[in-house]
Amino acid sequence: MSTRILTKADLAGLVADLLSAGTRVVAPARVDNPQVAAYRPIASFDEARLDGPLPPRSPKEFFLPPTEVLLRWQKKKDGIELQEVATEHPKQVILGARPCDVAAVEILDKVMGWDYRDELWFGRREATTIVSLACRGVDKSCFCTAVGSGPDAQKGADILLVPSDGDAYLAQILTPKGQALVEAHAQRFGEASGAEAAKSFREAATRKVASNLPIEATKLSGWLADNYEHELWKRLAMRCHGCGACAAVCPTCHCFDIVDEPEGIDRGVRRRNWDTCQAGKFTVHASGHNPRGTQNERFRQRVLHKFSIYPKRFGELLCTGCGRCARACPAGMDLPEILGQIAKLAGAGVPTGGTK
Amino acid sequence: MNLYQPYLMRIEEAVDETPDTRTFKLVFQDPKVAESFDFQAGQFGEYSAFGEGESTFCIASSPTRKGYIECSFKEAGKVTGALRKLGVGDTIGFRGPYGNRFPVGQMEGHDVVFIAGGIGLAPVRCAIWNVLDQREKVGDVTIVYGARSVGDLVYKRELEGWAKRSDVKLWQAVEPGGEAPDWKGEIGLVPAIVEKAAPRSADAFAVVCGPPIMIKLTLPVLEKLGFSEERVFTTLENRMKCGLGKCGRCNIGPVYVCKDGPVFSAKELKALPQEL
Amino acid sequence: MKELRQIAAKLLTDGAVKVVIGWEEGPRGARAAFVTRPEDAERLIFDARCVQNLATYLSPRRRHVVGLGKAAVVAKPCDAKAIAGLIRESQVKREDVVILGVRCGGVVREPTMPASLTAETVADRCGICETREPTLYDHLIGEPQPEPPRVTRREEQIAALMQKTPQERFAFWSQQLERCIRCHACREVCPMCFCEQCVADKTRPVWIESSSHPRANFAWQMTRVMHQAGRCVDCGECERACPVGIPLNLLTRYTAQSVEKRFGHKPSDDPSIAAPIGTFRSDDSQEFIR
Amino acid sequence: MATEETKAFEPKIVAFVCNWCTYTGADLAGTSRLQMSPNVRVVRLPCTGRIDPLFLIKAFERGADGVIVSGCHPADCHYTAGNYHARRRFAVFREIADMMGVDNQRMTFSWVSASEGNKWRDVVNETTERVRNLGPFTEYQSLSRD
Repeated sequence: MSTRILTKADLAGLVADLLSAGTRVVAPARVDNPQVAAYRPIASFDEARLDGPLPPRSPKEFFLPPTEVLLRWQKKKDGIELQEVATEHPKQVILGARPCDVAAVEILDKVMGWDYRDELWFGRREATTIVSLACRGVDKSCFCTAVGSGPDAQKGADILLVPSDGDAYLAQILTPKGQALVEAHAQRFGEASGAEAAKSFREAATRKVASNLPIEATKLSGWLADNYEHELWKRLAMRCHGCGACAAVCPTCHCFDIVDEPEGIDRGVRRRNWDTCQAGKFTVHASGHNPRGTQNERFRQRVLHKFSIYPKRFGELLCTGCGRCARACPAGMDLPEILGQIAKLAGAGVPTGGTK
Repeated sequence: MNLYQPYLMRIEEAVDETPDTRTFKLVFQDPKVAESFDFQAGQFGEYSAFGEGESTFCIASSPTRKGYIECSFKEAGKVTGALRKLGVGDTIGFRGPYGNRFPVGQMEGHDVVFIAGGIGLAPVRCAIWNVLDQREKVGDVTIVYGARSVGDLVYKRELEGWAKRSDVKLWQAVEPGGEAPDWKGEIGLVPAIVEKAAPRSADAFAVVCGPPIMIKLTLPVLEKLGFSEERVFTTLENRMKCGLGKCGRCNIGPVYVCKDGPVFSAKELKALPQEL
Repeated sequence: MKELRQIAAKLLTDGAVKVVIGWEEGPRGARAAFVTRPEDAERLIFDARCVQNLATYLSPRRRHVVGLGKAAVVAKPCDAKAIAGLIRESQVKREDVVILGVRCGGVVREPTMPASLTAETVADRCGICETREPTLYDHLIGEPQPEPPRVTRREEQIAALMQKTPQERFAFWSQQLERCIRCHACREVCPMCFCEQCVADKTRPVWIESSSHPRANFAWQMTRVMHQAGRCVDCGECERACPVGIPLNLLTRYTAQSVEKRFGHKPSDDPSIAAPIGTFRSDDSQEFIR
Repeated sequence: MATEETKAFEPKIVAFVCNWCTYTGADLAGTSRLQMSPNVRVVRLPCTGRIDPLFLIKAFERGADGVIVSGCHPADCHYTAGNYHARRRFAVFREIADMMGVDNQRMTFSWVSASEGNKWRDVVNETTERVRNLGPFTEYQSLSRD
């Protein structure tokens, strides 16, 4: 599709237009701690920090909230009455999200849509237009290039903004939804220019990230599937606490729990809550038997799900290389480091030798 | 209606199978759902006790019996504890049917062996009745069922009925020490009884369900008897939440038990990581 | 460092221990190391980036670590307090662990930071810490250390918070706990959270809801801090582990202040000193009881 | 509607009391026909030592505007020392609650013996009036996000 130019002033204007039309705008923004940003709804463009630090949490919560009501029930004289929850959602625009975060949303469409379609997920998906912003690379823990993506990846975005000359962004319009947004606010978008600056931004960012982890993680699934009992797993997670902070901040981790909560003696709600395979109780049977009894096994599950199970089932890695898990880990578990180790081991088994 | 919204069902009958195991006969409140609801032997559902949560059990009645479903469960936790407190006339929630099925159709013209331990008889019972309701379509029917003690045997009335039938060979067993004074069945563990029963294995099908250790020890016996591992089926009881292949909980190796299972052939089971 | 590596290697060579738990250089700064071969003792480091409390790994619920066999653990003074806590509460037997005490001049806030201590970089807890060396150890390693830069950021924040009305404090914590996602990282990293089954995971009955709404989050943090009262060694790990940046140490520190004020108790690495909750004096102050 | 709006706020107060002293004292207050505000619901437990701070949290979660914890006077515990343990526990808990913004005025701790029916009446009436003045604990009750 086409390319336009969007100046910072016009972007501010676009946000104002959207907000006044009642659209929720979610962007990386300041929170009380000045070192930290978070994706959150903003009340004006001033609150957004598009160039700020990487928010510790991905924006997946705007599609799969940490806790959400699935239904409400109430006891009546002649039984139970159920109240459904809405699967339609008000319009929102996610602005300035990183390409790694945005790619995750499209990856998750697969699991949310195969066979049974999760309307709660897709209700939010359909109500959302995603305007991503190419990233200059955050730090040494970034490895998006190793998972077949990149700091300027388009996947999942409706519009991709790339910093260009001065304070303008080159806007690549990628989907009909993106096109509709541009058409509805045509006066904010100008004729495309500054393609050279945008190109060099993209190249510099890609170079920066690519040097962090020069492997092809897409080629690990065979080794992973064949080496379930490998020595590597037996000592891999000694330092892991099993806290699941990695899963909480991960843009692609989507496992959940379903719980009932009474809200009085005759009524209550059923919720789904984020959950994590890193918690011991995740798989424990009612009998007390736990098929994944130790942290090493649980960590192996996390790696396998992302780099073997999901790709085999859905054709793509369940990882976008954002590096949040490594940054969030209080114990120094480091997924890029582990992938590097696996790539080295897999070297012999991977015919194309995508490992160094 | 979103995916997680259950159907409401009325408890028509409640039978205590053992001191901690109960069977419900359930009828859909909405006649339209009752009309259209269909399932296959081996499928499961998510049953809810409102206020406590959902629990996963197979459908224990046969798809040949229309208009209702049955489930049997053992009190083990929060939800099963709450379900056990419910009785005739109470409302529970049901989502399903989910998962794959026993290949009942393929069994036509062949001998079938059903092997179960404890509450594991529930999913097998579904297949048993499915086959017995079309008895003429299959060859010999052998049932081997064991429990820890006489008191732990479930579906006692049906066991009596099967014992009386001339077209069913029933082997009942309890573990040593679990027998009552008037116990006429076998004493021993299920794998040993299967070996003793030694059903004809040529082209025969077997359906096995019970505690993980029982399944683990029974499969080699069947192999020894000459059963093809492609014709031996079991049903896995992983912890599940959604039943829809989303929540990730039942994932082992490359499979989502709730979608690719719960029924697996012995051959498929061998290929899975030993995370059972 | 040389001394530490030599002792670790010797312990492993002699078979006195099967694993030495210390720190190593990781991709994002110092992190826990599990050294099982004498030649790997070279990996061990100790400097101001060794933030993590390694006592957590001695907790019996860490089955995969326990499975390695008898452990030696490198312990800063605050880590030694946690080990003492585990011994005091019968989770670890003194003779089952070899403690390699290290003299400590404070650590930085995050293991990713450079190892230089300034008022800006020093961890809040070290800014008030008065313990330069542990008293609970089998080997004491390192040169005497200078006092870390004195900072009282946390104490000032607490004092400011306590100046406010309860309603304002409630609003403050509501806002903070709005972010909580109930991953329980605060619990999992805590050396003193060793329960086989946490009350937050109980289902019959559900005392603390597992959903991450503020109602449940309040119940969780109030309970967690209550269970830590008089037991918390102020290692700061709960706050550091929190992936959403909730200032949990304001709660644990305030509780420690209250416990000290009321019962004269400070966390110590002497396992024979009883924790204040779980014991009592018949003349305890009861000004709040009618 | 008009009548609802003018209806005065009646606080809901949950009292957790020990079986041996305060419960008997409350019983005495009742059998002595002492006038007390009807806002207090009594939950009887074996001993104040059995009263987990979670009970108080749960009470607030489920709509209580105030709570009372009451048991035997020092040296009078049926189990020798349960009340001493409780004293330490609640000394700390009320400060944690205070730090988190749960106004300590919503919590009453008292020793009421089996013979102190009058004291129980006073504890009940004073607590009710104090909580009435504070108003409903809407902050806590509205914590649930949706």
